[in-house]
Amino acid sequence: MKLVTAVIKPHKWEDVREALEAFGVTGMTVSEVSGYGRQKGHTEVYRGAEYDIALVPKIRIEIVVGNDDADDVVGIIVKTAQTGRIGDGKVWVSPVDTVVRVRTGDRDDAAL
Amino acid sequence: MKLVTAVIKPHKWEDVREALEAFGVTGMTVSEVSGYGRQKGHTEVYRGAEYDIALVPKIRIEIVVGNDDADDVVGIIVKTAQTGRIGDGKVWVSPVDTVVRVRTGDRDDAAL
Amino acid sequence: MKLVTAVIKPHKWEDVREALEAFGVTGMTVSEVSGYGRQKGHTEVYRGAEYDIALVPKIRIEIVVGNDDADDVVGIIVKTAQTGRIGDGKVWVSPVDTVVRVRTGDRDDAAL
Amino acid sequence: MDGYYAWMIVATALVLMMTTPALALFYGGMSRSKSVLNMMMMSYVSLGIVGIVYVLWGWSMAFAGDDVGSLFGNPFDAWALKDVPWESYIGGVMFQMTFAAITVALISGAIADRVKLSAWVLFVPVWVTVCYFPISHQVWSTGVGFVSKHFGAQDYAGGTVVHINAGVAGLVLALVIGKRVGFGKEPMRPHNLTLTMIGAGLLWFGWYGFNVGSMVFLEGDGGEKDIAQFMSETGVTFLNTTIATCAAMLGWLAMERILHGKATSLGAASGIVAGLVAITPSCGAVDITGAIVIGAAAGVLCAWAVGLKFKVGMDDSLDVVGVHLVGGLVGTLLIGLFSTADAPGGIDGLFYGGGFGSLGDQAAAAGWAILWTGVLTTVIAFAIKFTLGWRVTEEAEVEGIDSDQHGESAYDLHSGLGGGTTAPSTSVLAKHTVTEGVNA
Amino acid sequence: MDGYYAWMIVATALVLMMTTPALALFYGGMSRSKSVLNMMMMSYVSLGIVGIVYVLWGWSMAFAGDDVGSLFGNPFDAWALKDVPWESYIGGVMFQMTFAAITVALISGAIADRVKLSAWVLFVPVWVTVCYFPISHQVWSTGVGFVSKHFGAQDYAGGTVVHINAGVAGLVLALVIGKRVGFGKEPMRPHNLTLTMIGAGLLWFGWYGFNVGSMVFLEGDGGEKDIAQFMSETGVTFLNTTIATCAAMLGWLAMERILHGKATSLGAASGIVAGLVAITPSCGAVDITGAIVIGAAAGVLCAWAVGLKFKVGMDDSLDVVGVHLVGGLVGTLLIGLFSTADAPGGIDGLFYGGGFGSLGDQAAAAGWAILWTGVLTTVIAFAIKFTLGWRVTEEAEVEGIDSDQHGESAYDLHSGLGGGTTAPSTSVLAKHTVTEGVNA
Amino acid sequence: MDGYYAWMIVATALVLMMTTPALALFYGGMSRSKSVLNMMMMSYVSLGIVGIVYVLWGWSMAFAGDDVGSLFGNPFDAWALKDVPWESYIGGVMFQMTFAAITVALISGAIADRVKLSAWVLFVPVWVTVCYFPISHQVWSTGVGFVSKHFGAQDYAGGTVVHINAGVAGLVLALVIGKRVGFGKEPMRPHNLTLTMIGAGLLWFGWYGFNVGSMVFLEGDGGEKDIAQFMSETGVTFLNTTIATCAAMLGWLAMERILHGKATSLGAASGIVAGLVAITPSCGAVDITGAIVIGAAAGVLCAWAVGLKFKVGMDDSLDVVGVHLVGGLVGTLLIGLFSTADAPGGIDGLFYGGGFGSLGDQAAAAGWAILWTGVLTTVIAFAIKFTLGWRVTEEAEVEGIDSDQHGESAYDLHSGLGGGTTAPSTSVLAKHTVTEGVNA
Ligand SMILES: Nc1ncnc2c1ncn2[C@@H]1O[C@H](COP(=O)(O)OP(=O)(O)O)[C@@H](O)[C@H]1O
Ligand SMILES: Nc1ncnc2c1ncn2[C@@H]1O[C@H](COP(=O)(O)OP(=O)(O)O)[C@@H](O)[C@H]1O
Ligand SMILES: Nc1ncnc2c1ncn2[C@@H]1O[C@H](COP(=O)(O)OP(=O)(O)O)[C@@H](O)[C@H]1O
Repeated sequence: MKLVTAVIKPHKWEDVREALEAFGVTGMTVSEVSGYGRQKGHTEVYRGAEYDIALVPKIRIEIVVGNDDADDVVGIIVKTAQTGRIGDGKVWVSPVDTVVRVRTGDRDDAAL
Repeated sequence: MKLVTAVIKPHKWEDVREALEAFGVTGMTVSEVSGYGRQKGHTEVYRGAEYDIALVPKIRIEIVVGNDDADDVVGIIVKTAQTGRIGDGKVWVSPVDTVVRVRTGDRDDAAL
Repeated sequence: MKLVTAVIKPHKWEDVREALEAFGVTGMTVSEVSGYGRQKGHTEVYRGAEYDIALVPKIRIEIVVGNDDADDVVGIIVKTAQTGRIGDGKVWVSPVDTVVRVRTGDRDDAAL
Repeated sequence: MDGYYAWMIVATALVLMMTTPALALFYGGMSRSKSVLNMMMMSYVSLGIVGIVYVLWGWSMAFAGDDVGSLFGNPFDAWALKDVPWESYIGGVMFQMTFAAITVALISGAIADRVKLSAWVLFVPVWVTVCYFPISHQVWSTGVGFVSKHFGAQDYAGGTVVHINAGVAGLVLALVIGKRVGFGKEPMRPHNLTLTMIGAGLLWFGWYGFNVGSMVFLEGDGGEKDIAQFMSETGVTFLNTTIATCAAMLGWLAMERILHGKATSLGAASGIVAGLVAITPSCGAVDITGAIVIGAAAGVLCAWAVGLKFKVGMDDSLDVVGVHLVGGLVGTLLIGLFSTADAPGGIDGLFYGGGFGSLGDQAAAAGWAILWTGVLTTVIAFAIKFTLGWRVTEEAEVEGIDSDQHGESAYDLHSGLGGGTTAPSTSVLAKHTVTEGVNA
Repeated sequence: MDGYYAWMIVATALVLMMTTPALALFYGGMSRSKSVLNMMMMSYVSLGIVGIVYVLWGWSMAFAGDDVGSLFGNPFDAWALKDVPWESYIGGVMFQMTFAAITVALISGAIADRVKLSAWVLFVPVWVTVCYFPISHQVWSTGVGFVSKHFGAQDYAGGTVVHINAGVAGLVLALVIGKRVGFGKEPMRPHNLTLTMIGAGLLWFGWYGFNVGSMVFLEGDGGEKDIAQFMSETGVTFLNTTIATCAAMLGWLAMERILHGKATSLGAASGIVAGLVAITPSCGAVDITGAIVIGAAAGVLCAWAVGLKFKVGMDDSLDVVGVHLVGGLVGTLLIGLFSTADAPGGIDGLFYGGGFGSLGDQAAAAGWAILWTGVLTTVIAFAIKFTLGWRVTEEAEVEGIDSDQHGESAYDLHSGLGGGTTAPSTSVLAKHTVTEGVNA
Repeated sequence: MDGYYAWMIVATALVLMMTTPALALFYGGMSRSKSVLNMMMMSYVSLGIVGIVYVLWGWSMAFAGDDVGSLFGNPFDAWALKDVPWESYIGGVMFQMTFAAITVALISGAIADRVKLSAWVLFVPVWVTVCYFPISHQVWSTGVGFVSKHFGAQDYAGGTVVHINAGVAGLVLALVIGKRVGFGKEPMRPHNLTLTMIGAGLLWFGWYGFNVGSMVFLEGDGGEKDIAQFMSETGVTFLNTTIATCAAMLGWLAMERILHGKATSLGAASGIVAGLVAITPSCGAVDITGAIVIGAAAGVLCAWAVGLKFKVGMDDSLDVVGVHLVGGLVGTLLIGLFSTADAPGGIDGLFYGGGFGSLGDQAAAAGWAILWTGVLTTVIAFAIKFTLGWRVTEEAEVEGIDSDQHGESAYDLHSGLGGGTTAPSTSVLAKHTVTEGVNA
């Protein structure tokens, strides 16, 4: 099994979800995170004090998939989340020994 | 070392924590996430506009454990978090090269 | 590639970020999480009802790095985030098969 | 007298403001974020219903209708304000209406997070008709009402009529309806104390309309004497209301410090309300010493009382009993001790050489109100329980009553790229469908 | 008469409070968390500008200046209140100023989240000068203004002048300025309904100043008759305002229950405002029955109307049309049916044997206001569109107008180790630089 | 005169409302979410303490007691309002009490996030006794108080007594108590600007009680002349208060736009307060031109002044100096230039042909207040520093003073499955223990 972790721009989430759904991904876990990288944040001023907001909001998606699907899933995410502007994000794949569905105890492919 | 990642229903967190504590897990890292899967969300209506809330809140637990404990920890989580209703969540195990305790610099088993 | 995951005290974030920047880390993904461990939380009382807040806020940092940099990055984080008091946190390293930059599709080292 | 009249316009608007938004905020902030809207709705809906009901038959039952056995007025005599002169629309009808509305709204705190809106919508008109209108008649129809006739107890602005009344009803409902899922186990801490602080502040502000607006003229002919009374009596009630509230706030904070080691902002907000409750019946009966003592006593005793529910295992969720019943009793009974002939009320209490007479009257009035409302609210509560049913499903309660009963959630603080919190807001990530013709 | 005068001080302050903070909260809570500050700013800035403008030439154009063709007063006659006696500063100038301020502020709801502050700052003074001052002159300069002279329609506190006026302007701006990015696709749900509930409650409170303060004396010599009128007419307007609002709240909730299955807190807040809007012109014209019917009708019709924008695809973001135009029309037209000679207005409507006369007058007045403001607002809207330009960049709109126009974000709820939410707050993790001399 | 009296009931309640909740909200919203409750508590506790103290000896020291060297009244003469007639309880005692309460509450903004509750509870009664009561005596005991006797400066509603007084005290405390941990390095941005906006709006509303309620009768016999004065002078103070505030809001926003490129909502809220501060002493002294100029000047100068603290490295956390001291000086000194005999004050300033006399008087009065409060507050500040100690531990400050001093956290916005934010709320995940007998 593989774990695909994607960090993308928030407004791309909806498209990515639909694309993955279409591909057959039945589930994922999503969280909002803050990203630090080439894309710069913005500045706020309160009563003469300037605050340089270094981080930019991102959406983080975790998907456990079978070994064979990993590449396709990565490809779909990259295709859909791409705007071509700095800050589009990253996707990485890491190995998973096993995955279990809590409801049933099923393991691995049966768990997805 | 192994990393056990569990995504469970929020109201099960308390039981899971106690069960793991009893087993001897001394620490974990918790975050709230949104889950997408078979379990459906709900609908909200504001002045005639319907919003279909697709995601459901989940609790995400990360536990770094020694190789031998991984299976037991997974078993405990599955047992305690199970309600039998759709949306109970997933647990997955992935390999960890090394873990360090920041306070002391201790590594691996000594770090837990 | 490796994924370095660090869980540290919130007020150490700024120092860690600067240290990593200095070392040459160009990007990372940050989220706020709650930690459970040796460090104890605190107690709140509302109209005679006591609430024992078991969790303490932590910052979680994820950095995908090349294999050779992993150790240095871990070292830097441990050094900078260390206060010597309980609750300093953990850092762990896990394997990553591949990482892609969404904007360009570049892979692995080119993606960072 | 147009000056007094001008004041009554303001006083009436102030008391109305106490229910919406002040009380709604005070209660809403104390509930959980998944039920704050439902909590606020209970106050808003109370005013919506009572506003209509009071005009139709409330005023008639409370004051205008022919007395029926000293218990209530005939609801049909002044139905829809028939023959009621415009002059008494504000200082009379509307002012009294706002009291009825907030009294029933106060009860909602005892049954937070678990009651169907439909059940509440049914309860409100029935309860005010069976419990509130009669008691306000019995206490405030001078020389006619049962309490006024037999005990001549002092209740300047509603210690028995409003607070003991609401407190007892809250007690009964909490017992009949039962505890929230997870009560005493799961955390049920206030979700937004800034709302509770706003609410307490606005309640204090509005309470001047409540207490100072409750003056009754001795002459009532609009002559010099009335004006003189207006310009002196209101001074006493305003000052007593203020210092009692200050004393209660400090008293509650001191008690917290002793009991738990720390003085809390929720304690300050609660102390303010406890003091206002206790001085409500007594603001015209006591002097400065009395006001400070009554306030302090209310603060200390209520701070202690709110802890009891966990012992007896009763889920009086937002402490309607601990604050309004206890505070109302403190204010009502201490009149018996601290009432002084030098105050507008003109009656000497025990400590001012008046003997036990006043204390007895006060106790009797309180006892009667408890009896009347206790019995009748029990009947209403069970009637609803076995017909419509009070509670939402257990699952709905866990998921949140806002979502279940109103299809809403109070907050969506995700702020996109604009900074601020970037908490995952489910709805931000949601699919939005504007259902064509959903309204057609 | 110092009593009446005392009331007018309060009434004026109350109406001012309606714009800041009440309306700002009502609107702010409904907008998204990335644009709440901009939404609130539009109300605050409206008051800031109108406060100055009204004193300089507004009062002169509306009332004090020599009439120009029954359309408006000469702005220069009473420039900066030249020769205006201090006695009329409050009940006259300031009271009327607050009406102008809230009217233009109401419009902002139709164009939420997308308008440059600079464009709004330009629009406000122009619009009140071209649309508000003239219409208030035409309707309220008795016997002089165009509407008053030719139709003698009843508009007690501003159904045409305030609500239809603002509603039409909102409609025009929404169409000219266009939809928000993602309208109808992305979720744009209220980000903080507790703010909206506070706003609705404070609006209700302030509205007593608005309606009850709008009484006009028959004699005006400050004699017995005036005092008697003050103490009776205000009773009617206060009571009608209250029960109509209650009926509207219940009406809206019932309609929601039917249409969507659930009654919402946003519905309660909206119903309150809809009822207040509808009773604004009619509070002095109808009796209890009329007030309840008008309120209920407004609640039901507005609850239905707010859904229409999705059908026609117009982004009237916070339903200025659905609530203020529709509610204003309901109140203005139903006067024609329910007006009664037994009310202060003294005119019989259709259902009270008065024939169609009143209905015609009301319709004519409404039509005229729609025509005048519709045409002139269109001109202004396009003028700004093709010069300064209305909208922020699309990117700014997506990222959030608060950040783009004000360089702020409303919330930073990260609370370090202190508990509460631990959502990643970008700014908490941010580098803080105090730019030396940034202010020098 | 019952009309005037009715107004004073409302005015007093309005000023009380300014401290709780208005000021508490204005300040609370600007502080960090881990210290908002402590910030609000400082205002609430101020009122709680001053409410009692003022009745016991404050009124006697400020007005009722025999004059002691033109500096203050004998605190024991009218101890606990001995022999004070009920008629003066509201317009006199309570109205003045609310001024004392808000003055000391204003100071808290300068020392946000770092002061022990116990230290504040000690400071409040000492400071009002040593600094506030004397200065209000010196300025407002006409012909008796030091300032009134020697300078005859104009201070209609408290430019010296309230704002300069609080501003200087804030300056001293900020210096003696020292900076917050991380000041100038860590971000300390406002955590909830919607609260600050509500606070500013309610402050504006309440300020009409503050300024318009501060009228002093020339005759004082309740005759025709008094009524005439009431109905004309209040018009001037109401109008001046309004337009100065509008001008200040616009002035601050313009200044921000120039300095930082963007006009902010915090700027609008701050401008409102700056304008209200500056017009407080001058609302009865100037005409329309003067009011607009004073307001605009206050907005512009304060917007610039708030940036200075970073330069001098003083942590006047919420700009008590930048807004209240600077704003108070602007208003107090500009009277010397813009005061006109055509205004109620009846004195011509420099620009109105009155020469430098008035300017000198105003400067002298301001200087005296700065001297008196500066010296005495320094003594008090060090006395507390070397005994009880002012500050919480550094760790407590970092973790959050709400948790340390009150054992509370303001927000718990987790909303379970009900949608809305799903940020990890520590307390939601916490173990809840109802400690049996914790209250027994
Ligand atoms: N080495 C990394 N490890 C983990 N996440 C990263 C890393 N580098 C970048 N990211 C994430 O990817 C996001 C986009 O990266 P950025 O450098 O801003 O733009 P781009 O990927 O287009 O070059 C960042 O905001 C951060 O969340
Ligand atoms: N492939 C996946 N990868 C990561 N998380 C998943 C995956 N599938 C499901 N989840 C998580 O598990 C939760 C429960 O899954 P769901 O399909 O709703 O019910 P069940 O697991 O009982 O079939 C989801 O809300 C999501 O958070
Ligand atoms: N086994 C673990 N797996 C994942 N995270 C852990 C684990 N143990 C501790 N942590 C994280 O590290 C933080 C610090 O651990 P703690 O035991 O409190 O102090 P220390 O690391 O100094 O002994 C915890 O709050 C938690 O977030």
